[in-house]
Amino acid sequence: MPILTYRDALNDALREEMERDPDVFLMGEEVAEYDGAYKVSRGLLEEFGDKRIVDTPITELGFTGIGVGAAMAGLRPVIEFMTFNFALLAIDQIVNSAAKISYMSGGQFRIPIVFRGPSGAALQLGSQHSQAFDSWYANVPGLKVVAPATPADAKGLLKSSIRDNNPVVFLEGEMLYNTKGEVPDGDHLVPIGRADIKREGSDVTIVCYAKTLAPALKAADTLASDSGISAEVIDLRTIRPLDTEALVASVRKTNRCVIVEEGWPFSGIGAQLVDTIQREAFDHLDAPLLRVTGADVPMPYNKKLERAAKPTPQKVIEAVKQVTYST
Amino acid sequence: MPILTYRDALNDALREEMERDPDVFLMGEEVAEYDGAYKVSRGLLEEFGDKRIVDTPITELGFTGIGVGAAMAGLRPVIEFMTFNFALLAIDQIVNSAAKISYMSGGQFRIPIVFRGPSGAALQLGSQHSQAFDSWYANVPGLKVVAPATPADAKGLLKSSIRDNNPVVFLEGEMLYNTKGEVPDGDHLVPIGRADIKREGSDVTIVCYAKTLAPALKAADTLASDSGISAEVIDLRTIRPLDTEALVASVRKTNRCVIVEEGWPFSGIGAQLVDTIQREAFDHLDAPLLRVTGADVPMPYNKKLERAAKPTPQKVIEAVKQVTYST
Amino acid sequence: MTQVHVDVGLDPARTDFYRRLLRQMLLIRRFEEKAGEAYAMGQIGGFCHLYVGQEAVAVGAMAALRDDDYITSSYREHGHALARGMPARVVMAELFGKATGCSKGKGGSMHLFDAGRNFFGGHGIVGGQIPIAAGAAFAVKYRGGDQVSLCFFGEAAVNIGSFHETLNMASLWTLPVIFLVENNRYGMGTALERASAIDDIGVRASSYGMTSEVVDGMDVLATYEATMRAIARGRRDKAPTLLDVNTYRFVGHSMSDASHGTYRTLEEVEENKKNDPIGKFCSQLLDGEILDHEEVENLDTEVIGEVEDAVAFAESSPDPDPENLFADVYHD
Amino acid sequence: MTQVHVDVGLDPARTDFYRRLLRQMLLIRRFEEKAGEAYAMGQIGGFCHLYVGQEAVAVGAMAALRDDDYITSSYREHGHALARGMPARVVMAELFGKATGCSKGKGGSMHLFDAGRNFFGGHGIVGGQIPIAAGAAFAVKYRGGDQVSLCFFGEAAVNIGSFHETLNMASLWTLPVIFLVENNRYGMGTALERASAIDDIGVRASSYGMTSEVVDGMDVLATYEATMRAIARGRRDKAPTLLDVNTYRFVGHSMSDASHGTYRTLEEVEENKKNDPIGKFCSQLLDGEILDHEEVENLDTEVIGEVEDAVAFAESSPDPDPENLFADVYHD
Ligand SMILES: Cc1ncc(C[n+]2csc(CCOP(=O)(O)OP(=O)(O)O)c2C)c(N)n1
Ligand SMILES: Cc1ncc(C[n+]2csc(CCOP(=O)(O)OP(=O)(O)O)c2C)c(N)n1
Ligand SMILES: [Mg+2]
Ligand SMILES: [Mg+2]
Repeated sequence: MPILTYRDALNDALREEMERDPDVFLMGEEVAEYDGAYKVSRGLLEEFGDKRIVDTPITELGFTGIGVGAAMAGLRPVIEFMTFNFALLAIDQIVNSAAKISYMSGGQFRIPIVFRGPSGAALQLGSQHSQAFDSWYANVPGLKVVAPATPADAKGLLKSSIRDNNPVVFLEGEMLYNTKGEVPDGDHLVPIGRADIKREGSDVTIVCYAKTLAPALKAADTLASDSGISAEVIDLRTIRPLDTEALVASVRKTNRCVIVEEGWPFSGIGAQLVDTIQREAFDHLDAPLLRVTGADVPMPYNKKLERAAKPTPQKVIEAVKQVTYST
Repeated sequence: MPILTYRDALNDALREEMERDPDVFLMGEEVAEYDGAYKVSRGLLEEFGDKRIVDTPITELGFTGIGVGAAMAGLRPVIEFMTFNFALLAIDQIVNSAAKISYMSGGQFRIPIVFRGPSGAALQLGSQHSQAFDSWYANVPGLKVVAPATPADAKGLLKSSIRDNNPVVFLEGEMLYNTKGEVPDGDHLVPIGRADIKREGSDVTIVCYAKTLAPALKAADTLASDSGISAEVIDLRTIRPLDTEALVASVRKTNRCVIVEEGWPFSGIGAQLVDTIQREAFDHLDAPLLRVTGADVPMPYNKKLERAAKPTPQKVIEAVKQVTYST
Repeated sequence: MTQVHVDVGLDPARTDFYRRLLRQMLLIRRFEEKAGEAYAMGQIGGFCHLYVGQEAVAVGAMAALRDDDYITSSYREHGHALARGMPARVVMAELFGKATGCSKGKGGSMHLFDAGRNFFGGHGIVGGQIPIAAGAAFAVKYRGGDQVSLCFFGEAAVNIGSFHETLNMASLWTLPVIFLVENNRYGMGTALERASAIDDIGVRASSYGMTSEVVDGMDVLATYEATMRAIARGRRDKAPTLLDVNTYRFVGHSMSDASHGTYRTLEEVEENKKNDPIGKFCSQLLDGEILDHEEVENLDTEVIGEVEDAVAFAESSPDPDPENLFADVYHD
Repeated sequence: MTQVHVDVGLDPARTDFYRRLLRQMLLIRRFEEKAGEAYAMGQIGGFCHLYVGQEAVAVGAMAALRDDDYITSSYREHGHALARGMPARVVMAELFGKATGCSKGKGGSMHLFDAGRNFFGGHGIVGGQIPIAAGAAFAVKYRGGDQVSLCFFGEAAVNIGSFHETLNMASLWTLPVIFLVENNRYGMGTALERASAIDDIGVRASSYGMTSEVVDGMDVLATYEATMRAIARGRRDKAPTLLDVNTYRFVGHSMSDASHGTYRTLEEVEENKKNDPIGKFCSQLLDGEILDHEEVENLDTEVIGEVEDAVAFAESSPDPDPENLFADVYHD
């Protein structure tokens, strides 16, 4: 299998879906002539022309609404947010138009649109550029929320998202773009709504997604070698709809669970996982469910403070030790 | 004690704080000449003039930012959203400016601003006008989130919010404005951050706030009379910061808990309460924590569908019976 | 902006067309009157924004469109839906929240949709429909079609960000969209001049290098003609147009707002009612001997019957099945 | 909009003033050069948007302000901070993320703040600072003061909703705010004309009945004079002004963007560098015999020293105490 970066896997997914379906187009700031702020759309302007790779003014609310209208008229827009921080300006159109028009119209319209771009923190970008609103999107019926951690999942899920007949919020990561991994050849599709066990284990379940897969796997390795604790690492891949079955099956087996996410704690994704798991596997739990989250502060700029605010393998290890009562 | 409507209690709070502090002003759509879309600001224009009661164009993003700037310059704005549905257009300023400027500036600026207005569903207003984003605001460090259920709490908490030196998201309810209750005379203040036991009980804790206090109390009455189940009803009053102590104390006593909220389930307020409670009172729980939430759909217009989508006493009763294993 | 005065002398050869316009205006008027009654009786809930007084705008503009053009509107869209040819039955049933409504009772008064007629709704957030309309126009251009996209919104919406962002892109990208401002001079209780730094909305268009026109929205034929000109620009040049269509609502902002008292006087409302678009057009048709009194009476009787039938239909229609609460959130 | 040509013959009596302007421009230039180096060495992280080429805008505009006026800016605000008189030390220390930085190392390059100097930041969301600036002006008027509020933003921000919403309100309410567009012709890689339907930004102001002026932003005195005129309007009439200040950035959008190649040519950049605001002002001062070569050299040596001191200060300053992670989120 070829080794690709996460960035190139996304680029391939876009290219393949645009070749496959003339109704697919990409719109956003700097996606065309600049090849994308993070180069995810590199080469696409050249290949598909400016009808299908569309640079916009800085108007998140406006171009998101244009995407929704185009989708109602039968196209399949892919809207790139330079980062999801800026999508806050567009969230009214995402929530009130994209997510609701199907329901409000009694099902007459479908809105096949993908909102994609990097979410969460990169390195030292400060408070306004380092936010993960994943739980906000996941809160909204009518949206699907996808957040791949690996190049293979990035490609397979983006292709599925573009083919999906619903609005999909597709969360990438600036820190993931350069990461590499094997990506199956051909028309590689990963279904929306299925979690993936990225490492099998028996003593504790570590749930993660996107950027937190790396610290989770690292923690699992260290736990195995240093403490003989066997951690199962589940990568959600899709946040909404949640793969409850996979989660519950793992926790029923391990009886313990730690959830790792990048966002703020209050009513984050992990809070929902705790709710779901304690409800579905109450009698199987040998310890409270613990969460490792971003610190409950706006992201500081200073490198050390920033590191202290992010989930790290060390924090995961500590949480696992706590739930396995091995501290 | 005088009996006031929730609306008049808010009106009194505004009037008293504006009399007390010339830096307090009210800004929003139709707050002045029209006396407020829901008449919360009735009479204030006449009393304070159009310098302090300011009608705005329909520009949620703009006037929210103007409020933030005015707060940085030392004023104490109260920004009314005609409803919090429209605050989605302003959420960038709420999150990226109001909530973060203190932190980003290393504490140099404080932003004493109140964002207030009705949140959640009223009656048959349809999908775009019936939303509770309470959990989104509560997710954000730098914000406080307050949601009173009674006239007395409405008055006391609005006064505290206006005096608070931080941005406060103050969630009211269109369905609450006409409700009546006793309101203490004089300078009645309710501290931010304290839950209130609205009914004592021993078998189960029902947690609620704002509009869900009514179905919670009704359910508790029915449970007492029909099934001999003694429910303790805790009204959060403040969502952020959460009164963890009060919650945990109650659940340690009752060993069972049902959480009632108006919003959508995924990563809602209740999800966070479940997370907190199972962590802090794991060994005291005799049953999984259950939640009664708004249905996981955009709000339908039809009256019966809408009723089916909202938390009701009946749904609370069923959840309580489940956690008390009395079904 | 340019104010174009066209002398639309009535042409007897177009009698059918005129009759259709009058009939549609009457239908909307009678429909709204009934909707008001049904609201008072609790058969319609929530917010209900009537279109009484503005009929000439929807009817004149819509008459200029082709079946394959696109329409987008606000919460005050009953008139647009009817003028587009949506049956009074399905519109009334939607207001009643019934399963037979155009949106299956899930949308309500503010969210009328009709995919088959390219009627893209019914939007409740001020300005929300503006970029959506441009999106439909984007799709037209993408596919090389020659349809136009007509977007209705109130004059108070010109102050909101989405108006600005969209008009700039529509002009920059030459999208075939018509921004039709229904300038009824009030956004709820706020008069235009209390919300806009300048009250000439056409000047706004010049900020985007966009053509604009002031239109007498109490004159159905003037509205029709102006829309035809805008459509020509759209189909031919893919150029957008802003129409500042002056009109007036004879009723309150919504059912919970009095028609006068707080923000406008009874005199002002009465004065404007003298300019009733239906009365005026009727007079024109009678004076021009295009129609006679009896024909007008008959039309009115006809539409009253149609509205009564719509109410009966709505009343006798079932509520949506509770099972359907969770349907339509997602598509396969 | 009006283009005002004022013949600013140099006045020897104002030598101290001119020297201060030149010194500030040199300081910004040298500061930014060092910041670029420190970034390359990993001492500064994240995004870093240099101000090289635009110095005359910050310096000219800021020179017109009083100490009690308000300033708001974007992420490209190092120059504004320095021109406002914030010590190079605390600015550099903030870029280094140190506890001694103006924002205690929590803000970084994009979020410089100085409450004591009414420097309201340093905002990273395009357009985010625009209503905030109007809010400061609102507070001035509320209190009956005569300060003005000066808001810096790029030409690409004029397309975003908050620009539109704010300018309308500022004009409607006659707020003493100056909207200073630093028109460097590009928003990242997008040329003005690829993002704006019209490239004359002054026309936008007319949409709000607002006075505007085109300003040569490569001329520090022209910028100063234009800002003085805008300030007069603000202090006296509380009227807002839009200044379309033409400038050019000689460097990439941020440290990760090449100065040329993708969206503009080397020739274009070189051509514009001939119009270097510092070189030009130097020549003016030398030609007018206001300063001599040695004095200019001395100024440059002085600011280089100041910048080196700032770097040394930043390097030797401590990181914030990890304990402080949770401080400053809330105030008592
Ligand atoms: C973003 C937003 N803010 C506020 C409202 C509440 N609101 C509904 S209609 C309206 C007035 C709109 O006036 P206009 O655009 O002139 O349309 P008209 O009602 O006159 O047809 C307001 C403020 C809303 N629906 N959306
Ligand atoms: C709302 C928003 N969208 C996108 C971005 C990413 N971004 C940062 S700067 C920039 C270009 C801004 O250009 P301009 O306003 O001309 O200012 P300049 O950088 O030229 O000083 C963009 C697109 C952002 N920060 N905020
Ligand atoms: Mg209006
Ligand atoms: Mg620029």
